[in-house]
This record gives sequence, C-alpha cells and structure tokens, in this order.
Amino acid sequence: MRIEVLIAGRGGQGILLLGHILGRAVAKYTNLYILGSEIYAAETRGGDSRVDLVIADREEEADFIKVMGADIAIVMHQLQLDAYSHLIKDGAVVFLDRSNVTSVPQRKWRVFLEPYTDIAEREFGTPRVANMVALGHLVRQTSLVPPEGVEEVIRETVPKDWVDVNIRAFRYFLSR
Amino acid sequence: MRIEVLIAGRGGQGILLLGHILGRAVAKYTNLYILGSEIYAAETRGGDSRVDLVIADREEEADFIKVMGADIAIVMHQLQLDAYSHLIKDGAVVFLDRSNVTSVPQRKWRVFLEPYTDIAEREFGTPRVANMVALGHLVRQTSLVPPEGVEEVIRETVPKDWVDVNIRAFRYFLSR
Amino acid sequence: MAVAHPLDRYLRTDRLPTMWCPGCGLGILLGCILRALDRRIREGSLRRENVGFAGGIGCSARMTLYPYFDSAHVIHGRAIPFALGVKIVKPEMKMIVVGGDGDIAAIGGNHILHAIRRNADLVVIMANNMIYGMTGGQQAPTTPRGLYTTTTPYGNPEREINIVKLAAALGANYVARGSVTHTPLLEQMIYKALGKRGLAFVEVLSTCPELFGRHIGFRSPVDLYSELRKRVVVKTRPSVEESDYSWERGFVIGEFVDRDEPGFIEVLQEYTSRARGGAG
Amino acid sequence: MAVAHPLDRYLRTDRLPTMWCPGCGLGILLGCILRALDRRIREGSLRRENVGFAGGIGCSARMTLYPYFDSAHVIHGRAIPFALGVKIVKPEMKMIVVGGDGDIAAIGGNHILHAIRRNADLVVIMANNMIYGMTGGQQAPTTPRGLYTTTTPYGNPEREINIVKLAAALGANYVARGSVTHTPLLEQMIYKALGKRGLAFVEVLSTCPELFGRHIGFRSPVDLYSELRKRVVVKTRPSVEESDYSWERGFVIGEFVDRDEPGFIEVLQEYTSRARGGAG
Amino acid sequence: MRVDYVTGNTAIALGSIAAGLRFYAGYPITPTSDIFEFLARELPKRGGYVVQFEDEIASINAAIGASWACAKSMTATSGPGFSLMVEALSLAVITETPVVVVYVMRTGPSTGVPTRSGQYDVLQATYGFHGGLVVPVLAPATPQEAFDLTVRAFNVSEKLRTPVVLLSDATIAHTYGRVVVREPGEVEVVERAKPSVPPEKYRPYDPGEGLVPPMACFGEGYNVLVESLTHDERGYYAPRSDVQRRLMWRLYRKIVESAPELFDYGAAYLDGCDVALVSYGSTSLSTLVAAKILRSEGYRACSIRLRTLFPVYEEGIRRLLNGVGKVFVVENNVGLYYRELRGVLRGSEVVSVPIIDLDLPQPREVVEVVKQWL
Amino acid sequence: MRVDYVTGNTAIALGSIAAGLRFYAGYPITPTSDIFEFLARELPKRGGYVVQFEDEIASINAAIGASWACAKSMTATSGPGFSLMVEALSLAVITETPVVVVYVMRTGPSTGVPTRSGQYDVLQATYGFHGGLVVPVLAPATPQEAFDLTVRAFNVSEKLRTPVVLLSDATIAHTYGRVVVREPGEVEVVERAKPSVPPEKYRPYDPGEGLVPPMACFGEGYNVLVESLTHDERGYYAPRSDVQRRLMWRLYRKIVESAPELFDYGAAYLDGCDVALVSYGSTSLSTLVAAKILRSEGYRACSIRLRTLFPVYEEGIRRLLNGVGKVFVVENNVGLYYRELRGVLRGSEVVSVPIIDLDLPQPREVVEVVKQWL
Amino acid sequence: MGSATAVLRVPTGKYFINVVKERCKECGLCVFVCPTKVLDKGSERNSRGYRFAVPVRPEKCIGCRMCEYSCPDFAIFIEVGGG
Amino acid sequence: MGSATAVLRVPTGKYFINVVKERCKECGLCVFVCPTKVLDKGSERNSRGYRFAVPVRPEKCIGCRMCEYSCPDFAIFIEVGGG
Ligand SMILES: Cc1ncc(C[n+]2csc(CCOP(=O)(O)OP(=O)(O)O)c2C)c(N)n1
Ligand SMILES: Cc1ncc(C[n+]2csc(CCOP(=O)(O)OP(=O)(O)O)c2C)c(N)n1
Ligand code: SF4
Ligand code: SF4
Ligand code: SF4
Ligand code: SF4
Ligand code: SF4
Ligand code: SF4
Ligand SMILES: [Mg+2]
Ligand SMILES: [Mg+2]
Repeated sequence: MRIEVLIAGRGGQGILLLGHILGRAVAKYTNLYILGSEIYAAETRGGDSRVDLVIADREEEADFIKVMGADIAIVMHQLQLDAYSHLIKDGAVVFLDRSNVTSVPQRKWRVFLEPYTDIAEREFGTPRVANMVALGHLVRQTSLVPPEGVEEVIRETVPKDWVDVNIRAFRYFLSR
Repeated sequence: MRIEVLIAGRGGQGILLLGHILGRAVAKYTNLYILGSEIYAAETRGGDSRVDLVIADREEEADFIKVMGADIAIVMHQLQLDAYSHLIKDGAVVFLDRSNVTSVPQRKWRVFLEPYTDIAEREFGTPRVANMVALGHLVRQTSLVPPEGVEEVIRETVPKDWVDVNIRAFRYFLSR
Repeated sequence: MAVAHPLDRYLRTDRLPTMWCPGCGLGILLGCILRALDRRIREGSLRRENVGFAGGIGCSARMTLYPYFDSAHVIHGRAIPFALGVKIVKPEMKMIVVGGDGDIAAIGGNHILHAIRRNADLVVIMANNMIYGMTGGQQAPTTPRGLYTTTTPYGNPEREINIVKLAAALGANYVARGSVTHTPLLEQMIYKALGKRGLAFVEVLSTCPELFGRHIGFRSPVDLYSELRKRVVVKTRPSVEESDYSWERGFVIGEFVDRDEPGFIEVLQEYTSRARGGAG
Repeated sequence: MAVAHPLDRYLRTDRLPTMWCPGCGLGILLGCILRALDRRIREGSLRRENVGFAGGIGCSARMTLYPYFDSAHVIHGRAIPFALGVKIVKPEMKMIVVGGDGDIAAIGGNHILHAIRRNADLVVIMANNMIYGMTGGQQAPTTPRGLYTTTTPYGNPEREINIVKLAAALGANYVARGSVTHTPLLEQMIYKALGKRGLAFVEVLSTCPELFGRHIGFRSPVDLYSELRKRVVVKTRPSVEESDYSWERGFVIGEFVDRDEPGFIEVLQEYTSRARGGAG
Repeated sequence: MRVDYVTGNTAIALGSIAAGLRFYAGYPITPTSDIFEFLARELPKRGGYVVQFEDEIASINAAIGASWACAKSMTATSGPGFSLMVEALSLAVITETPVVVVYVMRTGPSTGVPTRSGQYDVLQATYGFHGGLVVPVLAPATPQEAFDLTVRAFNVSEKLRTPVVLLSDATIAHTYGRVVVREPGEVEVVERAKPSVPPEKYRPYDPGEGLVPPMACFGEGYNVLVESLTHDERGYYAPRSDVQRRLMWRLYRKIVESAPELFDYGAAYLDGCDVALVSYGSTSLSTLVAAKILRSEGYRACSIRLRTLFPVYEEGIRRLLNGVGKVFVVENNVGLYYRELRGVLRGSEVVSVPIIDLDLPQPREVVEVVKQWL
Repeated sequence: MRVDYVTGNTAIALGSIAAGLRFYAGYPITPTSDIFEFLARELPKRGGYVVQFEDEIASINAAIGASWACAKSMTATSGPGFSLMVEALSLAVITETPVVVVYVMRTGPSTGVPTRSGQYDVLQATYGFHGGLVVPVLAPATPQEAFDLTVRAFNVSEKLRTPVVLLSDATIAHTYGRVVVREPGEVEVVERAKPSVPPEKYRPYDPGEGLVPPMACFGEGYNVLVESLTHDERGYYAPRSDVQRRLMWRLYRKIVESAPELFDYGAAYLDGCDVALVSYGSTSLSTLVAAKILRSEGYRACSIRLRTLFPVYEEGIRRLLNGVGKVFVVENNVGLYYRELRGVLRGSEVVSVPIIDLDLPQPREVVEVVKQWL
Repeated sequence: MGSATAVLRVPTGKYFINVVKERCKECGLCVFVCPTKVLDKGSERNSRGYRFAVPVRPEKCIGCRMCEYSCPDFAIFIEVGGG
Repeated sequence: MGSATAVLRVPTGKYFINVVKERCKECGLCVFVCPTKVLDKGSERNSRGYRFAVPVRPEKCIGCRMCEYSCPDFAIFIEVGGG
C-alpha cells in the first residue's frame, strides 16, 4: 500500500498546519511509514502553500517526498487547484473548498465539494479553522487515520487557546 | 654528462655560501642545468651544513636534488666526512680541509687534502674565507666553471666589505 | 526604467521592491546613504563611477543589491577585506562597506578591528538590528543581554558589544552612531563619513520588525519603530564614555569621534614610494 | 626526571632546554607564569589538576609544550575558543591561554574580541615581541610604525595596535601590561589574573633578540633587553588613557583595569539553569 | 522509545541527544539553524550547554576543546561554514579528537541559493582539509536515517577518536518523516576508551595493541598534551620521517580498516539487477522511484543507497555490484562521488548521472537520462 | 631574459612579476614567507602593492577585491592557510574572479612539520571548497617549472576568469635551480577580456558566444555586480533550477573543456615503456631517478611528471599511457591522486605507491616498492 | 494594477505627494512619522496585496519630507510645486 | 659534560647559586640583571657549545633572585642557606 496526499491552498489558509497534523497523526497513530514536505512562498500573503505526504506500509515504499500522482487531495483555493490538478491522479479522492473554488476540472476524481471556509466562519466564528473542517472531512471519508489520533495531535500542536475550536471544527464532518 | 657535487661541513664554516656561489656560477656561467638543495641544522653552532648540487647537460638529467653518489665533494670537517663519505662515490674528486679533518677513509677517491682554514687565517686573516679557498681549489682542479664567473657571483652575493677578501681567497689556489 | 522617486537614478529600480520585509529599517538606511551620496555627487566632491559598495551576507548586506553603482555582495563577514583590496589598488575609489551586526561585529570582527587599527580609508556602515535577520532571529553580539532570541530561548546570557567604544579605542577617524528613527541626522553622519580620509565608522540602529520585533513583543513595524525611537537618546558631540548602548539606559546616538589622522592608503603609498625612490 | 630548579616540578624537564633562541624573553615569561601558579597552588586557591594551558602557533604559543599540566598546542589563533570549550563544560578548570601578538591580536583577533566582550572566564596572556618570531620576522600588528620587518622592507606603514585599550573598551575584568624586563611585577600581575573571574588579560612585552632585535639593530639578547627596559615606563594604577604603546614615547606598564563583573560562565550557568527550572 | 513526526534537522538534534551530546557550539546558517535552535531549548534541560560563537571557526574549535574536556560535542553548518571549519578539522584529525560535524549541504558554490538543496560538497566533506586523511562521512536520506546515523556518527567518533561528518542536505533538513526516537538509555552508545594506566604512565597518543589510543581529558590529572605538530606517542614534537610515517599510517588505518564495519547501505529491487542506480542522501529518494519506474518498464533496475560515503569499503561495494551490467551514479551535482566509484568499480561500466536541481531531481528525469545509456 | 639561480619560491615570485602581478595580499606562513618577502621588496619598485593582512581570510578576500579593481592578484600559503581560504575560493569560483593562489604544501595534517615537505593536499587543492567545481591546479617540480607555471597560472586565471592553484611543496620551495627568467615583456601574458559594449548594455555574467564573460572592473563606470548568490547574466539573484543548471554547467565546462589545452606533462624514457611511474611535483624527481634505475636493471620503465593536475585531461592521460602494462602512481602521501588516476585509467593496472617522507622519497625506496609489483 | 512605477500623485497646495503604488508594503511608517497626520493606509491594494499609503489630508502637508525619509521602500516622495 | 640536570652549585655565604649547566644558553641576561655583578659568562662549554654562566663574585650575592627570575631557561636559581 502506498498513498500520496496533496494538500494545497494559499498562504494564510492554514495549509501547513493541516498537513502537519495529518502527517503527524499518520506517523504516530498508524503503523504506516510517512514522509512529508512543505512548500511555501516567501510572500506574506497569497503565495502557494503546499504539503506533500507519501504514506506506505513498507518503509521502502515511502520513497519520495513529492507527490507525483496524488491519491488523496485537499485543495482550498482555485489558484492551487489550477496549478496542481495535474498532480492529482485519476481515481483520487479530492476535497475542495467550495468557498474558494469556482470551477472544477473534468477529471475522473471522486470529488467532495464543501464550503469549508464558510462553514468555519458560520459555525466557529473564524475562517482560520476551515483547514480543520476539511481535515475532518478527509478523515471521515478515507479513514486513513483514527480521529482520536488526530485530536491528540491537535492538542499537542495547536496553541492552547485554539485547541478547542480546532477540535470542534475537526469534528464537524465526523459527527454528522 | 651528469655530475653530483657534495659540499659539507659544520655550521659556521660558510658551507651554504660556498654551495650557493658554486651553484650560481654553474647556472649563470655555463650551459649546464643545475638543481641544488641545502640542509642546515637548526642549532646555532656546530650542526651539519650541507649543499647538494646535481649538474647535467640535459635538463632531464638534472633530475634529483640530493646527492646519491657525489662525483665531486668538498668536506670541511671530520664530523661530516664521517657522516657523508658513503655519499661520495669511488673515483670522486674530494677536497678536504686538513685543518679540520684528521682521518681520511680508505676509498678510491682522488683526494686533495689542504689546510683551507689555516690558509685562510694565515693568508687572509680570517677563517671565514676558508670556504672560498676551498672553492678556488675545486674550480682549479675540476674546471667545472670559469673562474671569472665565480668571481662575478662573489661580487653579487657577498656583502660589499667582504668581496675583496673573498675574491682573494678564492684566487689562492687558482693563482698558483 | 521610468524614474519616479528622486533616488531612482541611484537605484536598480528593476530590482524593486526590495526583498526586505515591510517596514524593515534597512530601506530607510539605504535612502539615507543614497541621499548623502547624492549630495556629494552634486557638490562635486565625489564622482559617481568612483563609488563602490561591498557587503557580506545578511539582510543588511543585501543593501548592495540595489544601488546603481559598482557593488559587491560577497561572503559573510568579508566585505571589509574585499573593499580594502579594491581601495589599495584603486585609491580613487570611495568604498562603502555595508553590513549587519552579525556580518561586521561577529564573524567579521577581525576585519573591522584591523581596518580600524590601520585607519583604512573605508566608510563602514553597520546596520545594527540587534539580531540575525537573514537566518531567522538568532542572537547577535549586539542583542541586549537577557532578551529572547531563537538561539537563546532562556534569554541572552552574553554581554552586548558597544562597537562605538571599540572603534574609538582602535582609533577610527570618525565614529558615529545613528538611527533609522532619526533620518536627517543619519544622512548627515553618512555625508560626513563620505568626506573623511581614514576609517569612518557609522553604527546605525535599525529595526527588524519581522524577527527582533516579534521576539520582544513589538510585532508591527510602527510599534518597533516607535519603541526604538523612545529608547534613542540624541546627544550633540557626546564623548565616547557617554556612548551608552543599553536597552534600559537607552542608546546614545551622535558623533563620538571626528579626527583627521592620515589614512592607511596614503601612508602605504608614501612607504611604497620609498621603494620606487630606490631606498630599502 | 631529577628536579633541580624550583620550578622543575611544574615543567616537563625532559623537554628542556626549550626550543627558544638564547635570551628569548618567552622563557622569562614562562617562569613568571609558573611562579604565579606555584603561589596559587601552595596557598590552595587553585588545584593543580584544574589548571590547563592552551596556545595557538608561534614561538610564544610553544610555551604550552613545557608546563607539566594539561596543555593544548592547537592551531594559529584559535586557542581562545579551544580554551573556552574546555571551560564551559568544566567550569572548575582555570584555563590559561598563551600566545603571541600575531596569534592573539592578528589572526586570533576575533576571538579575543568576543572573549572579552563576553567577559569569558579565561586568563589570556599575550606575549608581545612586536614581531612574528616563528615565521621569521614579519610585521605584527604590534610592530611600531616605521620599523623594518621582512614583510615591510621599506618600513611598517601600519599603525600599531594598543591592545590594552581594546581590552578595556570591551570590558575585561582585568587588564594589565607587563614586561619581561620587570619580572616581580609581571609575576604579580599573573598571580592576580589567576584569581579573577571573567576575562583577565595580560599583555607582556617580550624580547625577540633573534629577529626583532636584529631588525632594529640590537642583536644580542642583553642589548635588546636593556633597550626595552629603557623604553618601559612603570606606572601604578595608570588609567587606560595613559596606556601609551609607542616606540618613541615608551611603553607604559601597569594594571589598567581591575573590576569584578560576573563572568560569562556564571551567567551562562544561571541562564541555563532556567531551562532546568522548566522555564522558557 | 517513541514515534515522532519530525524533520531531518530535528531528527539530527534528537539523535545527538540520544547519543549523549553535552556541548553544542554553533553559528547560525541556513539550512541548519533549527538544529541549533532545537538544541538551545532542549539540551540545557538535560545538563548540556549550547553556545553561539562569533563564527564557525570558534564553534568548531570550542567543540574540539570541549571534547578534550570529555564532553561529547557537535556543531552543524553548511558549505560556507564548513569551509571555515576545515582547518580545525585537520587539527581534530591529528589530535584524534572525537567530534561530530553535521554538514547540511545547500546549493552552492559560495552563497548560492541558501535555502535550497544540492550535493555539491560530498568530496569536500572528506578531502576538504589539509593532511589528506579520510574522515568518516555518513549520509542519511530520511529523518529516520538522520536520527540513526547521528547516533552512529557519535559512536564512530568516540570509538575511533576521529571527527565524523554527518552529511545531510537542505531537502532532508526540511523533510518530515515518521521517526522512531530512542531516548539516551535506549540506543547503544559508545564511549571513548579511557586510560587504564596511572597518570605518570599515560602517553596520550599511544595506541597500545590497537590503533586508537585511550583518551584522558583535561582536569583529570593526566597532564594531557593536545598537539597539532607531528608527535610521538607522548605527544612530543618529533619532526622525523619515521614518526610521521607511523602516525600517518596509523591515523589512516584506524579509519580505513573500519570500512567494513562502517559500511552501510540500503538496496531495493536487488534480485536480477543489471542496471544499478547508486545514490546517497536525498537524491536516493529520486533514485528509488526511478528504479521502480524502470522496473515497471521492464528494465532490471535496482537502487542502492549508500549511507557510508567514506571510508569507501571498496571490497563491499564491488561485491554488492558484482555482475551488474551498468552502474549509474546519480547525484545532485556535476558528478563527484562518481569519481570515487568508477575508480572502485573498474570492472563495471559506470556512468555519471549528474542532475542539478534546487530540489530533488525528478525521478522521471533520472529515468530519461539513464535510458539514454541503456 | 636572464639566467638566475634561485629557489622555487623565488622563481614563483619572479614568475608572478613577469605575468603582471600588481597586488600581493599575504599572511606569513612557512614555507611560503620568502615569496612574500621577495615581493615586498620588489613589487613596490614596479608600482605594485604588497600588504600583510590580519589573516589568510582577509588576504584572499582582499586579493579577490583587488582583482575586481582590475589588478592581477596573488596570495601564497600552505595547508593551514589554504584551509582558511577555501570559503573565499568558492566565492571566486562563482564570481569568476581571476586570482592565483600559491599553495606550498608542507607536512600535515594540521601544523605537522611546518618546515618539511609532503603532497598531502593535492585533493584539497581542488575539492577543498564547497560547490564542487574544479579549479585548475598546476604543479611544478623544479624552480624553472615554478617560474613557467606561475606565468601560466596567471594566464589561465585571466583567460578563464577563475582562481588557479599553483601547487608547490616545501622541497621545491627551497630547491635552487637554474632558471631562465623572463621579464614582463618577454613572456606571453594574457589579459582578461574587457567588455566591448557600453556600460548600459553590460551584463557582468553574460558569456556571449563563449563560456567566459568579459569582465569590467570597479571604477570604470560599468556598475559591476559581484554576486555570491546564484545569479543570472545580469548578476541578479535567481533561485531557480534552470539558472542554477545553466550557471553550474557553464562554470564547469569552461574549466573542463580547457583540459586539453591545459594538459602539460614531462615524460622520460618513454619508448617501449611498460612500467610507467606517474608522479607530480617534487616527488617526480624521485620518480625520474627511480625510472632510470629500473631501466638500468632491465625494466622497461618510464617516468611521467604531470604538471596539470586539474582539470584532469582524461583522454590525454589515457592516450599517453595507452598500452602500458602497469602504472604506478608515486606520491608523498597516503595515495590520493592515485584515486583520480585509477578512475581514469580503468583499462590499465594502476598501483598506488604512497611514500611518506619529510623530504623527497628516496628513489631506491620507490624502486623497491615498484619491484614488489613487477 | 498598473505598471511598476505607477504613481499616485496628489497635490497639496504647495507640494505633490507621490506614492509609487507597487513599491509600498503597507508598513505604516510614513503614516506614523507624518507630523500632521496627512497619510493613512489606503483601501486599494497593489498587485502584491498591500494597501498602499494615501494622503487623506493632503492640505495639511507641510513638506517636511519625513514620510519620504522614513519610507523603507522608496515608495513615497514629495515634490515642491503644484496647488 | 654531565647529565642534563648537572648543577654547578656555588655557596655565597647566605645562599647557594645554582647553574644547571646543560640548560644555559649563554644569553647573558643573568649577568646583565645582577645588581652586584656576581655573574659572568664562564669559559667552560656545555654539550651544546654554550659557555654557561658562572658566579665569579659569589660573595657579593644579595639573594635578590633577579638572575633566577630573568633567566629564560630555568638554568639558574638561588637557594637560601649554606656558607
Ligand atoms: C560563513 C557563513 N556563516 C553563516 C552564514 C549564515 N548567515 C547569513 S546572514 C547571517 C547573519 C545575519 O545577521 P546580520 O549580519 O546581523 O544581518 P541581518 O540579516 O540582521 O541584517 C548568517 C549567520 C553564512 N552565510 N556564511
Ligand atoms: C593559519 C596559519 N597561518 C599562518 C601560520 C604560520 N605562523 C605560525 S606562527 C605565526 C605567527 C607568529 O607570530 P606570533 O604569534 O607573534 O608568535 P611569536 O612567534 O612571535 O611568539 C604564523 C603566521 C600558521 N601556523 N597557521
Ligand atoms: S528579517 Fe528583519 S532585518 Fe531582515 S528584512 Fe525582515 S525585517 Fe528586515
Ligand atoms: S625567534 Fe624570537 S621569539 Fe622566537 S624563540 Fe627566537 S628569540 Fe624567541
Ligand atoms: S512631507 Fe511631511 S507633512 Fe507632508 S506628508 Fe510627508 S511627512 Fe506628512
Ligand atoms: S512608509 Fe512607504 S512602504 Fe510604508 S506604508 Fe508608507 S509608502 Fe508604504
Ligand atoms: S640572586 Fe641577585 S645578587 Fe645573587 S647572583 Fe642572582 S641576581 Fe646576583
Ligand atoms: S640567564 Fe640563564 S641561560 Fe642566560 S646566561 Fe644566565 S643562566 Fe644562562
Ligand atoms: Mg543583524
Ligand atoms: Mg610575536
């Protein structure tokens, strides 16, 4: 088993945190091997943010740090969807933030299109947890990692004051 | 043609100067190739002084900087004679300072045994030109270099005040 | 390149905006340098083609990327010997060395020490933002004791350097400390430095809102800038003893030393000419 | 090894005679260091196994070859960081750095600068013979301007360093200049230095008859020694401003600075202990 | 033992702690500063010291000094800083000082692209210092290897009394991975041999029967001599050819004869391999994928990841690649370690595949280049 | 033109004057100081400058600076000092700065035996700096070669805009020899290409049709950019893989493609040679005699003295040694350049003959070792 | 969003206040240093997303150039004339 | 020429002046610094060829130890006692 996960969006959307939490949860709460890498533009606002994860059950299959054909993807913005859709392979499970995505390419993906940002703003009062809403969605649909593991990781990773709202956002899709 | 010359004595006997003047004269006033090296002990007094010259008419024959079997040698002291006679080959022309050499090994050398130091003291008032007396002797007996060349070199090499006495000492054997 | 700003004629405008973070004091300093140069060039006391920049590595040293002059962006800490090499063989050059507190006072310490000792004819401008900016906020020799940096997470245990005292003790012809919070004065110091023979040293207090500001709790450019301005004490002709460099007591700015001993280059030329005179 | 001389117990006598030229001042200095240590060891203020030497490269640094203590003869200019490495992890050590003017003030300049700035707990003894001895008589940063050296055959064009001023400006706890021509005073200075926390710096005027003496026309050890003695001006508690270092005006010796600020090691330990306290 | 998800740099810091690091001397440089910063937070909690020095020269010399005071020491740097350290590394070689230097390669020459990757410095890591003696160079490719090889670097360093270079790069530095982190008690930790004779009898460079002398430290009453000059067993300067020969060959042998023990590599798709892609460090991730692609396209390709670059275990490498038709050396530089390997594998066809890229070479590009030769 | 009798060191100083040296930046170190001292006396008479800096780091950086002010520049050092210079040499590589570094090897590692000889640093001379690009390394064996190769070093340096290392050693340094000294007008002297475009159009790293960009200097109104970062043709920082590739391969090619032109060697007893003793620098004097002895003992031995060590002209070396049964690489070190040659001469049997000696290896010893393999 | 040197040029009476929109990084220093509070962050963004400074009370400008001297990005300058 | 630590031991009355012959390098400093001119270069040479210092007027010795302190070679030292 070998899975590539791509997480992409604009700077400020919490992409790196999302990727880090997911990666960490896989590392700590599954028996899978994982390598992950981050890309972020130097610009303060709006540059690309991207996390690539390569997950495998045999160590030698966790063999590269860049996604070459993602099996699972979260894309939080149209710009990155345009830029990276060629990295997402046919048959992939793709989570798109409808709040920021306007047109979805015609590809053989299993697409989940939900307004993560709007949900975050509406339900939790801040767009900053849109990333956790999306993550919950992914965890629910793919069962790549146990949700409790993710929550553990959120607790160790996120600043104290933010843990609660992040966990609640994460549970949004899981609890429905 | 390839000739090795060994010049040896104790520190303070002007060995390096002797070797330098001879080497320089060969380089500048013959068409021969030459390489030369010096050894001197760090101690102020009494350590080994030694100059090795390798002289040849073809550049590739001037091939080493250490004497392996000297064709010509000047040895100014018994200690160095004992130490280096194995480096002087049979048939060599050997100049020994009788003032400091007490026993000459039984070898197939053509030996010139003269009291260079005594001559220098007696004729020129200082033992410091014993080296030039010996050099003159060598030049006379071997015609390795033209004497005028050596004198030229003495003029460029020796401090002004000393040129005259050095040249006179050098001429001692040449003029007889 | 269309010229807009009055300093554009001295700038590689195709490289703007600069790589510096918003509100970084280094751009303010660059403006002061260029205005001081402009005055000198206009008044005829410097020729444009005889002005050269050299900087090591760091946010501050990247200042060399923008001026439209001969300019060298070399290696960390070594701009001074580079510049001195230029100066010795082309004495008509006015070499301006720009660098950070790390570049000049940490890794480059030996070169500034000996350049000053020699009274080498260079203008050295040290941008002191009290931190390593380029590498992400580590301790600098100028970081006030006790403050947090990423390499001193329990507070900086080291005593900070008062480089004005060093420069004065070693005998620079001109030693001043300015601040980006006091631009007309800073411009005037640099203008003056550009006119000196021997070594002219200007330490410039600068703001790094991105890292230093964040470390000490002044995140916005304006917050840090105003905080620094509060701590700056302007003095007229202060003595070297008055050159306080202290987070608590404040940072005294002003001209500490202004003398006119012969510079290294002219002495070197005098001695070298003895050789040509046949002496030696 | 049979003990003859009273200092033999502190010497690797099997390495004697030293490699130094006859009449070289460095041996005199070594004697003063060992006598000062002897006093400290006898009075119980230092334990012998806690004394370590470190030197770079040079005739002066070779001083590390002879004392019968832990001793490091490392690379040119780097004895200070070596010693500081030892000191940080074994604070009970009393590390004595010995080196020449080239070793410490030229190539090692950056380390002495920062060691003093940090007030690092080291005893640094710089043997100043005004020349590069080991390499054959080249200019040193301490060579008085105008004098002949083999690399300045038309006279030294550089201004010499007054390292006492440097050490004082950077805030050493103890700064003294002694001379091998004044041995009881020198021994006392070193004795005192050994008792200080923070950085104790002793510059020692020394004689290099073989090269410096020859360059300036004082070929015999006694000639150079007596020439130096003439030019030494002893002052009691002189100020830093009085610390003349000049061939013409003379070389002022004495204790210029004696203060007692906390040393780097204790501050480092205090800050480090915050980590253990769980803070940060 | 715990599982963590950390970058290569953090893994190195964690590995150094596990191995018993007590002194980190550093000067900040991209892309190593987070090793420094991690240790600055963590090491003091464990009684160690982390100090920022005025430059890399001071850092490495302080690390050497601390090692002589019996503290396991480390510094980390990249190209410009390593270049400044080589003089002292030569000192560490001749004085036989255990010290670990983490060399995180970035894009060069000179300042280059400080944040990005490359493998340009692989030969400098061992040929970079004067004296011409080899030091062990270990090269991780993943965070887990970074952790494991850091522990190993310390152990080798202590055992052989030698500086060891841990050669990483900017890609590994910032790659996250699952890392099994062992705590100080949980890994095998080697400590330097201490003298068994009383101080009066101790000769600091006397290896006895073996090749590595026991090491006393400052402050133990042994009157240790640290000597950068050519020295005899006592540590006394001895400018003689026989002493020089004895010393040089011992220093050489103690490293080179450890080659079999130090040899370490990872191999994939080995059976029936006829096309070997040899690589090291981050680039071996590209190579691993490239080999898989080649296999999928019908080539009998395998991938070899060398984890020990120096000393070169020539026998071992030859045995490993015995019978392989073509050996491709894939590197993110102009083709440097290739020069070593083609000298070792004189029987095989050895081809250099130099791919310069600020990131990992694309596996596809590796495949394309390799296929040109097949 | 005149004939002189001088040491290798003096020959280098004379050669540098002949080649147009205008700036010598130095820090004293055995066994190079007499180059410095000679130039300190002579260069000022000819309008040049000789300055002693605070250390080798300052020296090389000042030399680089002076070169950017259009003065031919040089420095001389030995192992410890060269080690301190390597960071700046990497700068000189990426900024394409002509500068000559005289590297007089002495016995190492570290301080070793400062007055005595060895060839331990032959790999450091070109692999010693980060960035992994080759710089030309020329190796004289006699004072005459020291003179000639110094002139050549400057010419190569100017022509290719590169640092060049002149690799000598303590033996050559103090060996006297007959030297034909040519004065500045009497040797071919290459000057760097100057821009032919007006300042506004000048791009400091644009090689045009060739591989080497014309070079404008400080003070000429060209607004030159000296840039240690990866840069495009304008000298602007460009952290992109394509720019890095273009730059690296151009810098690599300009040196490596000059290998045929740079190749230089001396050979003796070549005809019918079946046993080649390959050597360089002072050791090749031992080798020359050893070959003669072997010939006299009936072996078909020859001696090859390489004068250009890097870039390695692989074709040329193979052609030269084509058909030779056994190749012995004789070196006064643990066997370093051998590693290069066995990679180049993969068809021949190549044997390392490492002879560590503070002086020249004795020809007899060379002969004995070689004979063990015959 | 206009060329790299597109300038917002506002007459004050005795001066022109010029803002080079694309250079501004919204640091606010000019706003802070202006003694008469002439300037403020604008609402328009440049192509890098920064809301460049704008003269909101141009008539109060006294031409002291503190804004020009304190701008780290050569993004604001004063010309005499106009009005 | 005696062992490496062979000492010439001369009583002065209140002191012993000791010269470690093999260590002396004939530099003359002790001779020079002695306030009462007790010492002089000797005529005997040690194995390195140096004419080591000797007390020529031992009775004048005041035990000030300037010779001991100024000797760079640990070749001369004063002991109290004797006479
Ligand atoms: C030899 C070397 N060591 C370290 C670095 C990494 N480095 C780059 S800039 C810098 C220091 C930056 O601080 P400073 O000089 O104060 O400049 P700032 O960025 O604060 O303006 C360092 C350590 C380097 N480039 N070269
Ligand atoms: C890196 C390096 N550069 C140069 C040298 C050569 N060197 C040895 S000692 C020395 C200077 C000696 O002068 P100083 O430190 O004053 O000591 P002294 O011999 O005068 O006591 C130099 C330049 C060296 N060993 N290492
Ligand atoms: S990091 Fe600091 S110094 Fe560097 S550009 Fe940003 S604000 Fe300026
Ligand atoms: S050269 Fe000078 S400093 Fe060195 S030992 Fe001789 S006299 Fe002393
Ligand atoms: S010139 Fe002065 S008053 Fe006018 S806007 Fe600028 S800072 Fe304000
Ligand atoms: S100071 Fe300059 S960059 Fe900052 S807001 Fe004002 S105009 Fe914009
Ligand atoms: S102790 Fe004093 S008086 Fe006696 S010999 Fe020595 S110097 Fe002279
Ligand atoms: S001072 Fe010492 S070495 Fe010099 S002459 Fe006197 S006893 Fe001998
Ligand atoms: Mg800074
Ligand atoms: Mg000295």
